[in-house]
Amino acid sequence: MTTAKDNYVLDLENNRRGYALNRMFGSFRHAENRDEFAADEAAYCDHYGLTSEQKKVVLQRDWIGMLDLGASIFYSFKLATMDRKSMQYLGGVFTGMTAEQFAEALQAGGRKFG
Amino acid sequence: MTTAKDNYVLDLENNRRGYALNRMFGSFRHAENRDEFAADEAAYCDHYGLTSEQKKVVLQRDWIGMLDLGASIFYSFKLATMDRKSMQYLGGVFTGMTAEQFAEALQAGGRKFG
Amino acid sequence: MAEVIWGLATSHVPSIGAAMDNHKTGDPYWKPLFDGYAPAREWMAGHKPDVAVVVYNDHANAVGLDLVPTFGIGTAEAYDVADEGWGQRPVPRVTGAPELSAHLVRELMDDSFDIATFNQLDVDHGLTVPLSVYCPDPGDAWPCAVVPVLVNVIQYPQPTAARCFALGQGLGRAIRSFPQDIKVAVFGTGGMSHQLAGARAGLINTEFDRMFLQAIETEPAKLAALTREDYIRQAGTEGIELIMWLVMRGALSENIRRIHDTYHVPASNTAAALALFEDLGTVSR
Amino acid sequence: MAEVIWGLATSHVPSIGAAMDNHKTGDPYWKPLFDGYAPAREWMAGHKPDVAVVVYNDHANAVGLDLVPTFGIGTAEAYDVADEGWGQRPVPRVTGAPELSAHLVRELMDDSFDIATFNQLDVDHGLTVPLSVYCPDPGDAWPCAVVPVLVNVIQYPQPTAARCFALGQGLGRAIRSFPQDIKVAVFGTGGMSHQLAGARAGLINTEFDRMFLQAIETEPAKLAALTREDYIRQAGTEGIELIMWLVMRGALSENIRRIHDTYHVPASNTAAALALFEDLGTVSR
Ligand SMILES: [Fe+3]
Ligand SMILES: [Fe+3]
Repeated sequence: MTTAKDNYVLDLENNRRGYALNRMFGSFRHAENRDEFAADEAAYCDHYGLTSEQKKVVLQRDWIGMLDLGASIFYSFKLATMDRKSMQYLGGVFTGMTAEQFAEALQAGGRKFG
Repeated sequence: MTTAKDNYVLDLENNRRGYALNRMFGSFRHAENRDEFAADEAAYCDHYGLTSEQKKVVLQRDWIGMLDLGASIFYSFKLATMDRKSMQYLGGVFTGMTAEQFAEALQAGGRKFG
Repeated sequence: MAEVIWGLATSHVPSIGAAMDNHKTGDPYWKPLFDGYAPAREWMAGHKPDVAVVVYNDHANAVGLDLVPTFGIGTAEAYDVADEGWGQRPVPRVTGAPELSAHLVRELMDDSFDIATFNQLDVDHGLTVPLSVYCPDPGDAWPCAVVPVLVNVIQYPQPTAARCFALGQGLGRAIRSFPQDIKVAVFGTGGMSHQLAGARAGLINTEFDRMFLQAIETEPAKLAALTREDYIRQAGTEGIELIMWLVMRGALSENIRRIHDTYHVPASNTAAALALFEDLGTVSR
Repeated sequence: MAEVIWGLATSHVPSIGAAMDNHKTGDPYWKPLFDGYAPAREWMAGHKPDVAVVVYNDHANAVGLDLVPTFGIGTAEAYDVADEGWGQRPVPRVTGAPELSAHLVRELMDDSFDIATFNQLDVDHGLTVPLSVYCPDPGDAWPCAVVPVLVNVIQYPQPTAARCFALGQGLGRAIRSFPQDIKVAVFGTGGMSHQLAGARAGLINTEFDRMFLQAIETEPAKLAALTREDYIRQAGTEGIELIMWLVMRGALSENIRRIHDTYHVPASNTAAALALFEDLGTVSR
């Protein structure tokens, strides 16, 4: 598992790199697409033209890897929602905590930097 | 047949009025939609939620009526293209000429106003 | 002529809407936040606008990444509530104010703002949660019509804070030149500090938020001078949503009065706040 | 640093592209138009840019009526040629210049232009016909990369002519601040007078066109002062496309030289013209 960068900013270059990935996540707005993805995740990734790297991080639920390959958190969160994972769970993944630890850190006033 | 207004400007109000109409014409970008329209024009109009007035002018190829109900010429021209009608033909309809007369008026330097 | 009667700044966290929809506002986790809203809600209930101009951003629900406009205005007669993956929120459809929308678009275009028009739009939590903050129990219909004003905050480069403040000033002028005697409220939504992704996920910067919450009233030009990078560093990659508060602030006159504010950590991953300002108008009355 | 080497104003009538695609440029109907292009084409062939910034509008092919941005910039690595209902034009795919695009977007946003980004875009005759006017026989690939700049001219309110001229000036500054030594040409497309629909269909206003063709060089500010209504009344509902020439003109320096122009009536329903200007730069050389 790689370490997350401090910040992920969806600039135009990342938008290009992550284009297929975010387009696929965006398709999950529609219930029938969610069902189709669930039925055969790999085929669905291929249909949306993901690179093999992008496909791998999706299938493995490597949430940091997705960001590194251009995913926007607002888009990859749609995959998390299908998996019934919360934003706190993802926060834990990004910061090396459990969802509970992460939620507690917020409850305690949030994480401080700088 | 009604007389055309001097100018048709697609303002926001006309965009709203013509929304279903222009959305249907826009769908003709895709060949399979053109085929589906050709197979049953009335059903296709209903599917796109045209009002009965809008449906009538489409089925009757009342090109002025379409404009009066909010069509943009760039959109209704897609229907004309399917019918193999030229922009000169439409120009004739709008001005009470044949396509040939209209093309001749252009050839002679265009129509002058004001 | 139309007048701007108040401006509301509020976070638009989806879980705030979910807490209301699932009747959890009395739970220990949520009670402090909603208690903080109470005085503002009471005042607003006594000062009802005809139209709410709601400045917000879409979150991957109605705006894709193929075409990303910087500023947009909804021009429709009605807006459906988006399905964000867990079904539509159980709130009323949003009624538009298309004549006011068309007036605002025209005036802002003539005032050198390059506005995209959303002639069809499903509105997500960014717009519906603020409406619920204003009006928790709408019943069958929201108590006012709505003009959505969309700002890109997701794709970099976002508009600068200065440009957002300028847009607000143009919006205020445009509203006040609308030739109908209606009362308008302006909502600036999003924030406060939060970051969803990356090693800094969970960031909360209370000092920055407290400064912002004060300065939005007294020193908006100071906030408008901050760069994109300032907002991201200090308030987090999603805290940059705060630039939308500046649109609201710009639309108010110089003559405002703070009715109420509240600040609470956390609402999910976010520092949530509300600040309500009455607009006393450009002339005394 | 990048430099703007020339600006081309040209009509983008679909039938001009079709005449080339169908080898009819020698027909009596078309020969006068293409003969008029010849000196400009010859000069441009000796002054090849690395990138063409093409200011154009889409015609119901890639931009719908749901979301209508005022100004947009393509940011993609490549752009497919749109199928406008009679199949794709037999011309090469368009190669983008994404680094320049990103630079232009960033600079223009910081310069108070509210730019929509087209991260995915099929380009229609509005862009490909001007490329064909520049380069009639591209073979397998166009001779330069392209940055599409899109302007809404179909939905009212269009941006004002003054705003288009200002955008051009910002665009010129942004191009000249790009830190790579590349040569850039700017295309302003559309026009001249024409009207497709309504009782005034077939309108051609030669006096207005001739005035415009001169003033675009010497008095652009005069053209920028005309209102939307002026353009529609004088040049026709579609003649308002001429505001896109002002974007090109704004991007050039004050120090320009007219290489060639030509004017011909009709190309289908349109008065077609071309005007080519060398940019001699802001300093003498
Ligand atoms: Fe948000
Ligand atoms: Fe055009």
